[in-house]
Amino acid sequence: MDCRDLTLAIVGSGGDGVVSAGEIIVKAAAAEGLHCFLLKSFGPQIRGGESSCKIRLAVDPLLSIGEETQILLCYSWGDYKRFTEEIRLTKNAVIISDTDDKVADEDLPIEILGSQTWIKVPLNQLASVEVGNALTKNIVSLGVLEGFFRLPEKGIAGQIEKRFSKKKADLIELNLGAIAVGRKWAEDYERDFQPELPRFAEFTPCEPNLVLSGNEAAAMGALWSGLKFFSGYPITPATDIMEWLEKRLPRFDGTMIQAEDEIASCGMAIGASFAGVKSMTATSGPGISLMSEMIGLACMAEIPLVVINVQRGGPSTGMPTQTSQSDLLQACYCTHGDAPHVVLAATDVKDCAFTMTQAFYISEKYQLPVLVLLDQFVGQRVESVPRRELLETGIEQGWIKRCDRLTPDPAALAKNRYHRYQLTENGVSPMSFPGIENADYIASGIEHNELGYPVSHVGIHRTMHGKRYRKLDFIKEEMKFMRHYGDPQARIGILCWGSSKGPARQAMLQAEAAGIATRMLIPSCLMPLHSDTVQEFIDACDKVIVADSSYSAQFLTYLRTQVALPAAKLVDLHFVDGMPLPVKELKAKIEEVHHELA
Amino acid sequence: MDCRDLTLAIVGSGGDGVVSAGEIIVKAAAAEGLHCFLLKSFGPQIRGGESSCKIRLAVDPLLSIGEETQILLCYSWGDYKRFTEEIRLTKNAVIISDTDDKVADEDLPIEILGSQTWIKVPLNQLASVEVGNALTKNIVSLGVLEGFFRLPEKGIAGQIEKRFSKKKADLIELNLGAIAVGRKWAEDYERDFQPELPRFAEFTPCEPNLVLSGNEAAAMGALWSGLKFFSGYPITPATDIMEWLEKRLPRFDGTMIQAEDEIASCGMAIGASFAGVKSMTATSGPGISLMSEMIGLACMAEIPLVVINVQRGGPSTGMPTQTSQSDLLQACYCTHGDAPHVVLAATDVKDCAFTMTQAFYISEKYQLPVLVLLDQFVGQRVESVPRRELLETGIEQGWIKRCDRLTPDPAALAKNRYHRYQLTENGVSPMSFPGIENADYIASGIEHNELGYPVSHVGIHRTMHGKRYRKLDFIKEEMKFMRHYGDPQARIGILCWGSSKGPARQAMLQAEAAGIATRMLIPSCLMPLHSDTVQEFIDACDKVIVADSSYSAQFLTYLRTQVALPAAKLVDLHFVDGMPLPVKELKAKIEEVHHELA
Amino acid sequence: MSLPESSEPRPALAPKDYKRDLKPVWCPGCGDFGVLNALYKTLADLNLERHNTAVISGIGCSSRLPGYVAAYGFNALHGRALTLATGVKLANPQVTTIVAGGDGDGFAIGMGHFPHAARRNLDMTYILMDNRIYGLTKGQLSPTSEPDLVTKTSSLGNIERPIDPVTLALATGVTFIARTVSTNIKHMTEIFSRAIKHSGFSFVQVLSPCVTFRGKTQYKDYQGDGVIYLEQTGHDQHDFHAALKVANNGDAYQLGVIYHVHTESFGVRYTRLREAFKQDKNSAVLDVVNDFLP
Amino acid sequence: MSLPESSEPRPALAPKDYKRDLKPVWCPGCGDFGVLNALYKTLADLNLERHNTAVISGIGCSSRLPGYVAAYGFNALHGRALTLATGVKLANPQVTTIVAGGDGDGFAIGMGHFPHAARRNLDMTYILMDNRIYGLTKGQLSPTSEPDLVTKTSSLGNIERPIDPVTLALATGVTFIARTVSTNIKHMTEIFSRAIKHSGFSFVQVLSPCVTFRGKTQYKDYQGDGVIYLEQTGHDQHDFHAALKVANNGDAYQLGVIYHVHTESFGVRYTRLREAFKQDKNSAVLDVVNDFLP
Ligand SMILES: Cc1ncc(C[n+]2csc(CCOP(=O)(O)OP(=O)(O)O)c2C)c(N)n1
Ligand SMILES: Cc1ncc(C[n+]2csc(CCOP(=O)(O)OP(=O)(O)O)c2C)c(N)n1
Ligand code: SF4
Ligand code: SF4
Ligand SMILES: [Mg+2]
Ligand SMILES: [Mg+2]
Repeated sequence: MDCRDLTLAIVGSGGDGVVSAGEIIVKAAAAEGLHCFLLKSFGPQIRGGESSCKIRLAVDPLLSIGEETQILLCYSWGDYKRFTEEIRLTKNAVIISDTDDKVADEDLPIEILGSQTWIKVPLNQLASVEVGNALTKNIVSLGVLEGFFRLPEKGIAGQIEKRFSKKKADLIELNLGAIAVGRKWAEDYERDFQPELPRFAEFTPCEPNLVLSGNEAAAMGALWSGLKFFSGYPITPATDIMEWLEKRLPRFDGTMIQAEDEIASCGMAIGASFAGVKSMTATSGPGISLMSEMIGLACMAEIPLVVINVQRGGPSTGMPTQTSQSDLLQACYCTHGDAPHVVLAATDVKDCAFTMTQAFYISEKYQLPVLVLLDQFVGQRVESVPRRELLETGIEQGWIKRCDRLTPDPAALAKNRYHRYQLTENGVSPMSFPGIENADYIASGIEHNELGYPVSHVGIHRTMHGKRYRKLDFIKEEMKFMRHYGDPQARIGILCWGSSKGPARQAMLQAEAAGIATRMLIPSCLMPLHSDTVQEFIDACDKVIVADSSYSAQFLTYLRTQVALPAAKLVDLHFVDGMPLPVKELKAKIEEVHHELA
Repeated sequence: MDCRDLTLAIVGSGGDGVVSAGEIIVKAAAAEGLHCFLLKSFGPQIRGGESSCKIRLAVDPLLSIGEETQILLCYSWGDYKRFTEEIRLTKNAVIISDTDDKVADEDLPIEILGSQTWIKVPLNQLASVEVGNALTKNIVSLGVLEGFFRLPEKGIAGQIEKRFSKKKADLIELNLGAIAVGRKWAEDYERDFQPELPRFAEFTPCEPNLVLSGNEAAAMGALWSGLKFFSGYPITPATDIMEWLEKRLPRFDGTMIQAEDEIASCGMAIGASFAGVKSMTATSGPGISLMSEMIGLACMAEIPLVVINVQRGGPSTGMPTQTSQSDLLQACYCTHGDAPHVVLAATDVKDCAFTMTQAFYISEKYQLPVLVLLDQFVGQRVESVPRRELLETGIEQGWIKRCDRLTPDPAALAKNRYHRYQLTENGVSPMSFPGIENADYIASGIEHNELGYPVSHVGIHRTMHGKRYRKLDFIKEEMKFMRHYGDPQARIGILCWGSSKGPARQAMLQAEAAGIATRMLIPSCLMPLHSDTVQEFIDACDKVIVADSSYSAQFLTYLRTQVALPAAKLVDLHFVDGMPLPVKELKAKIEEVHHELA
Repeated sequence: MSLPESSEPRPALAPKDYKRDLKPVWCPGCGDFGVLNALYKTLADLNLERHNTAVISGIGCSSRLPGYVAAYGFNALHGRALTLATGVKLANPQVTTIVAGGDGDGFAIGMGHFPHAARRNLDMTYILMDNRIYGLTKGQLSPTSEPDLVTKTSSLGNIERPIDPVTLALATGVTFIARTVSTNIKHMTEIFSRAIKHSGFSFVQVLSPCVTFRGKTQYKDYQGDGVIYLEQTGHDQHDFHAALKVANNGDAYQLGVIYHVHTESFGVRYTRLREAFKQDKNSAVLDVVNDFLP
Repeated sequence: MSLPESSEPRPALAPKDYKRDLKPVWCPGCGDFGVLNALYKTLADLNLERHNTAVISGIGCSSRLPGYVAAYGFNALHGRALTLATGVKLANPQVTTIVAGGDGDGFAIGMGHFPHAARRNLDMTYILMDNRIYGLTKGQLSPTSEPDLVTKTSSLGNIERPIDPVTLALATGVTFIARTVSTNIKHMTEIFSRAIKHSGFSFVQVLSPCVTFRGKTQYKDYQGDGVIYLEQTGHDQHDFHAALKVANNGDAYQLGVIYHVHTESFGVRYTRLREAFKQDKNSAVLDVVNDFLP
């Protein structure tokens, strides 16, 4: 069976080299112009614990990681248990495991025991005896996969060379040898047993795709937007952003500083922005909880600020390595008082870059904090992205050039006293910064008048609330762009957000294949939400499925504050956080709704 | 004109003794069994800045501070400006000012200039010459008020004696003399000019009422509930709670500690609760922003915890001495992840005590954090409360006895291994604490299994989310009690919360007097909200006015997440924070709606 | 610590009796195993009751420790262990309270609490498991990281000057201060034992290697000439200025009790305060309403 | 601070030119007036450009100070001034950055940031206006409050031991440390001037009486025998251990420059780092996409 689209999973313990095997496959494929996804998952151990990789390769552009796995490579059944919820196998999945990894039948789930094609490979043996180095087990297994499923041969060799080139040359040879051993074993097996296997279709290699994670894309989007200051504090799954910028920002005269905690990292970013440069910080849920007071300060003092939250399972420390969409309501309401700010969300890896350029555009133009919601699923998964598409985001969309802040007009400064918080139609007042003459002012979190002087007068408070909130009216119009998918005439509508986009589109395609038309709306600017657009969508559908991956249906809760959702139309489909929105369940729900409507 | 209900305001700068004059009047009245309110307001100065007192005295129980002021005693017109929004005068208000306080007409607002009865009293003169001590100016003015308006004479004398008894005896004499001088001046003036004045009606003094603020009542309610540990960090307008408990808790073997910041104060309270005692902290908006992460920890580790937020004007540092209802959404959604907790709100001073006993009941029984929302208006205003009523709250309502936490059964411990997070029907598991044998366990903010051991398994995560959220279902039923007011048949409904109760009831009474029937519903448990009750109320009304004092209509936003509010029925009446809900505007809105419906 | 009085003599527990059936997630070779083992021994040596012992931590590899000790435990929030422990000790003074955690946990995000715990001198023991790196988040700079150290957030070397926890402890008034190393179980056990017995706030810095993000270098550094045992140098534990001189390690790490003094703890003072507040006062909780009579 | 180079000589400004038209809210007699006046004088003495000066503060009576100075100012959040100032200085290094605030602001809620600002040695000046009480919230305990002090939260006297900010500054590696008193404008001005000129992190503790919540006692304490001027005692500013000995005041407050050393600032080191990162690297921002080629 030839496939243009293949999903596979690798499971083992840390020492097995699960992640590097996965990375080699994905990069190899991308190097030949294929499209791919890679999603890693780890247990609580720092090193040596259970780990897994889900991989998807395709000739055509991909929407999602792929729900069901066709091929499972398992180094160790002991580690498999942890992932039974995360890795779902197709009915006739091919299982490949190590002959040496003995396990009692009763310790195996039914889908493994019942598998039609379970190939036990003497991986350990091959590596230690044939290759002569037990550590090459994962590379041998790559050879096996290559042989069985026609994974991109040249690409894999290329990655091996690249990976070991910095170390010793004989390592390259050793590993290429390991590949050959694995491939040969597979070929022999095939000849002898002729198993029925999915094989990757023939394809013509073309220009290599870039391979990057959502966190990296977000960091790059920020750099493109003119980011000059990043302060952060390590936290899973957001640390990658800081680590990537640590090496890039200084090259472009920017500064990255690891702060002593999240309050400090947010405070530093606010200070840097006050001082005139584009600034941001990135964290995950617990960090946002700590930054809440600072975010309110940026609202009140009208300081441009971008804060990324790469969501993880909550509440509290929760499940740091799992994904989640459960910080939405916090993003909207974390700080005390009436504090106008903006919440954006990115839907896939490429969109992370795009969303960041928007975030800077809005925060600089309107002088307020913009929270960008990613999650572990989009932030840490690796995707192939055509180089051209990413550059389009960077250049052609034109956001980047447009995101400079309004500074006071020198001529006006020479004539009139500078009023930092001057009342204007759209609420935006020219903002000076240290270095500009005749425009010094006092910024504060205390309520203030147009000069920035503290007041406790209710009338001025009302006026200033009005000024700050007016910005949202304008942002709402500027950011009304939303993603529409599917059949514009469909009676079934889907509303979701952020990283749920991929799985949801996948489910739509499957429904379409089953003859069910659906349409979908995904807002990228969640606050302020262009509610008219959403309301129109709701009004035009007969049924609306509102989906997210949070235990308390946060997206639905939020939508209720913004639009009317008649009970008769509403289908609530929220999932516990920890995992991306499951395609299967969404598809089942679509079918159910379809039957109801029929 | 004889009144059974009198409102007056005193304005001056710090040195004028505005607050002590106000306190003497109120305590004097309460000592004779009258009902009263006192609301202080200050400018930004630490000392010597402008300050004001609004006072209301009545023979019958009171609902609110009283919107319009009948009598204004102004020591200094320079300070008056700051309060024009806060002190609204009736059309024929009596103005009393100091002859020495010269002011140009153009510096005075129209309502003063146009006043019918403006009596200039040589306060300064009387104090320095007749009494012989310029510092007695405020006491002289009390005498003037007493003479003109028949304020309770004995009560005032009693307060003077009490106030100065700890200092020198001759101070009592001096001040009683000052009263006499003022009274005499008023009597002479009346004889000569026969001004038309409102006078307090004759009444029979009865048992004295207690005089206390909402903050004090809340602290007392906590003490009654068995509070043994308080940790806090000073912040206006919540500090009173800590200061009151500092002197009381040790008397009852409790501990009060001033922490280094709000994160620490919340952490200490969680530690103390983990260690087995009833614990709480109190702060205002900025403190909650800092405590968000800790609140999430208490949700996850299932630690009973009570946190009071005495709201003030926001966002950020905002207006620390002004009131606000703008932390509602934060209370509900401050922390990241799906974090079930409870939000209660108190409506008046007495209710502060009652609400706290409920807070402890719920938090101890269900082992989760309970946020109690007060605001500056209810927390810092002083009210008279009949002693009996307060004791009823304390004893007869019976909450107090019922609020102990479920500990493991010793017999069970001897037999079975202790599972701290044992799955149960209502989600509540027996909770041990250090000192109990065979029941040691590990509490954590990381997701965990029934033993408390860390896990990152999505299935267990789902189960544990379920356990934690189940509690809310039960709390919802237990806390479904809501306050209903007005005519149960009325077509116009009012929904509001917290300290808006008083002004709203006042407006209802005024509307009733004008022949308009209204009804009102006030939930004390906002999260989880017993939405059926609210929905029934909405469904039964033709128009529903949703009112609060926040710039962004937070109560309405929250209600939308809980009930269906048809656009045709809804009347949104939110006010900028900074001031209590204004009676006048609400009444006007009721009239408007009434006309629409007619 | 004041050892609780017990009516009948308790059977002595062995180190293994303090072991919980939860497998450590630490990397093979991690220094934290040593700390844990020394703690088991200490608890046994002092014959502490499991139900009257609480181990409180923040977040980090090291902060997983309470999960492995069969006693009351709280694996709380990153940087906040001392705040919880303060609540535990004040609310339930008979509980032997031990705080454990990493260098990032204690001296980056948790920095704001240390000096206050110190000056309150509450009767508890704080064990800092210092690997001079962020372990759990996989290798970033810590406030105790050496100058020029290459980490995931200092790819060309650390340009910040490290904090010395012992110097800081001295400056903030900690009443018992020691340093030890996770390769020497016997030394650790002795130090832990003395720290727990100290009545007041005791602070122990344990040099605990992170094999995964600091490689093998730390194990080498803590061997042979790399360490000096103060017990052998005649250091005067009661001399504040002498303590300051040995606090900051020069060429070698100075191990042992660095400073030791007796000062009344917050708890003792508070108990006295309580008595003073109770003088001539009503003791029925409901009577406090009378405070509000006008 | 490195004074900015200017092409044409600027007209000298007088102290009054640094005054903003906003009336201080401080109580009559508050020590903070003195600090403000000394700051005006210092700015004039150093002829600092208003537009290249930023004064950052937290929340408190003292933290109102930036509002009264005609320069860029930020009256931020309680305890967080140092974090904002760090951002300001790193983003805009030519700005002379001054941080001001109270003892509660800096050493209670702000404690977590001080040691980190110190060890980074950023080129800024931190003026602590220490009244040993919480002024703005009307008289509660501060971390520098004396033992036994009666306040609104210690009605029978303070049972905590105070922090000594100067000792802490020494322990955390501050490179310029001084103490002065708000009653001596001349001394303050000299100290401020030296602190601002110091290139690196400078810390000045100003004893600044709170007349409202500490009464007249503080003014009395800071007079006559109550203070010792280190300039007159031959104190060696470069001797760390000598500095430690005079840090903690005994019977009298020790005023003057307590410690002074030169160490490269974070800013200088970071600039060097930037150059190293730039070696052989592309400089077009859009080219970083190539880092992702497989
Ligand atoms: C508020 C918050 N910020 C960040 C994190 C992420 N985090 C977990 S552990 C850790 C630091 C670990 O270093 P250390 O405290 O030295 O402990 P180690 O792992 O080295 O033992 C960080 C930053 C977190 N859990 N919570
Ligand atoms: C997060 C937060 N917590 C508490 C407060 C309340 N608060 C304002 S100023 C202050 C302390 C004032 O003392 P200090 O810093 O010594 O300054 P001073 O007024 O004495 O000059 C406090 C607790 C606040 N504004 N923000
Ligand atoms: S990462 Fe380092 S500190 Fe963490 S468990 Fe592994 S060796 Fe220990
Ligand atoms: S309260 Fe104290 S510190 Fe604040 S302004 Fe008044 S005197 Fe100064
Ligand atoms: Mg560490
Ligand atoms: Mg102070």
